[in-house]
Amino acid sequence: MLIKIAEQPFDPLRELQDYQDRNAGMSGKYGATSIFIGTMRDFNDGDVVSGMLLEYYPGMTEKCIAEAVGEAQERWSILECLVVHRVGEVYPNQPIVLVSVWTGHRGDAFDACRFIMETLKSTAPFWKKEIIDSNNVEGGEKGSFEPMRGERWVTGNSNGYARNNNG
Amino acid sequence: MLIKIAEQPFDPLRELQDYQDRNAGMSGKYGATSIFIGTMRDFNDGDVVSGMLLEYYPGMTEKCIAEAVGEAQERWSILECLVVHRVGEVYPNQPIVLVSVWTGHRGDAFDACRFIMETLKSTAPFWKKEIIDSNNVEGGEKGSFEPMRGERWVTGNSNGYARNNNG
Amino acid sequence: MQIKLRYFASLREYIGRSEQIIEADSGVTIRELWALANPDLMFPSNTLVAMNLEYVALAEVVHEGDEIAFFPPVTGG
Amino acid sequence: MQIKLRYFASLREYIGRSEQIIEADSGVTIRELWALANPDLMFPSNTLVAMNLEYVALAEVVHEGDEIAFFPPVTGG
Repeated sequence: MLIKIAEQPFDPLRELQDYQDRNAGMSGKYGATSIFIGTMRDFNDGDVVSGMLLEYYPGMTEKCIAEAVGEAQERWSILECLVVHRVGEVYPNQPIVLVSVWTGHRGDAFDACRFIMETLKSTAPFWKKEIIDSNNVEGGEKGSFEPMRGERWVTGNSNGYARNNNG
Repeated sequence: MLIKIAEQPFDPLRELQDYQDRNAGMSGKYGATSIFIGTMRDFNDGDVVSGMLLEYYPGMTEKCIAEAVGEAQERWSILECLVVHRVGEVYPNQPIVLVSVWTGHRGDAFDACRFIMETLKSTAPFWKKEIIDSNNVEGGEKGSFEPMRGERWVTGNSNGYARNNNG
Repeated sequence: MQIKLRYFASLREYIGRSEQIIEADSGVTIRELWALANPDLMFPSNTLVAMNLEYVALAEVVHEGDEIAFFPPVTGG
Repeated sequence: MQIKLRYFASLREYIGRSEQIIEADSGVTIRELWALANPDLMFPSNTLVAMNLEYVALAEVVHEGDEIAFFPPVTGG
């Protein structure tokens, strides 16, 4: 089991290959691998998004992911599990998250991979601030995450946090 | 959408990379990729399996997979889909099947990938004959699929076909 | 009319051939075709049937040029 | 006793600091700590609370050395 927070862009397929190479002992033992890759899109809610800043809570984030994996290991028969999650400045078409589960049988792989992804999504502390390119916003140039018009916090319930907050 | 029958060993991660490279137009458009890889194990039902012969029905097999993908495309919002399935002589730790679905959102990706895999499994004509290494069987040497003791047809309901068949 | 029959996997081995051409009258069903092709062999339980690459029932009527396939349960993936 | 408070994401920006050390009496709850740390700011709805890297309720009692974090809903993955 490996959980990684990646501060730089990562290649999910290379991570998978490396992990399988490092765990050669499971060769011939696993019959199913279920993999999920989340990738940044260049639009959201009709807006063009040129980048985002992905913030996390070092320590707690890894702990939450490990708990999700641990619960999956209790519920399903899992041989190996790999989770990689990006943080920092992320641009469109860059991978954000990789979850891969190796099992004997496919039902376990499908169930566990989805469970880990959904649990991670709802419990692990990550927050994203999108840089929006829209007609009435001058900001939004790539590479800049300084406060400006055109930024938007995207929260778990799809509402900007600050907008809900009446102090 | 691409469906491939592979008569030789294939590398699922390379297939994924190649497919994404060839479909660069979807860059920035997909937010989710759900991938399933089925891999041959070196045991089954307690027996050591040294290899298998995977037979198919050229034409019908591809058609059944295409119908599974088509139905998934009707039910979920799918950007791209890749299915690769091995046939011929397969050895432990070799990939048997790859299903990958690229979508905007993760729910569609998870649902469609699993649906395609389950539908393929239950409808596409593939049959496997395992070479069993067991104590009371002399045969089973790698590379030979000639009729011998130590072969076992493995069917959809986990019963050997011939054993059920009373003529 | 002439109809092509195909057999796959354990059924092919059991019957001892992978395909055959059957001469039959128009209007014949697949069940009747089986009896013509394998007069000494009851249709085995658990056998699937395809006509022109589509799953069909044994009661299906065949036509000139059809390809009928018989095979055991599938084990895809 | 001394308690470390941390703020993340939009809440950090809203409050204008990422962390602070609060001097509080033993037996204080997180809700009371918030009022000590942000006397002019009602606890914002939709805010999550963690104590020592675990989600907890506002009614939780804090102890010397605890780290309390406040943050908006998460958007993992």
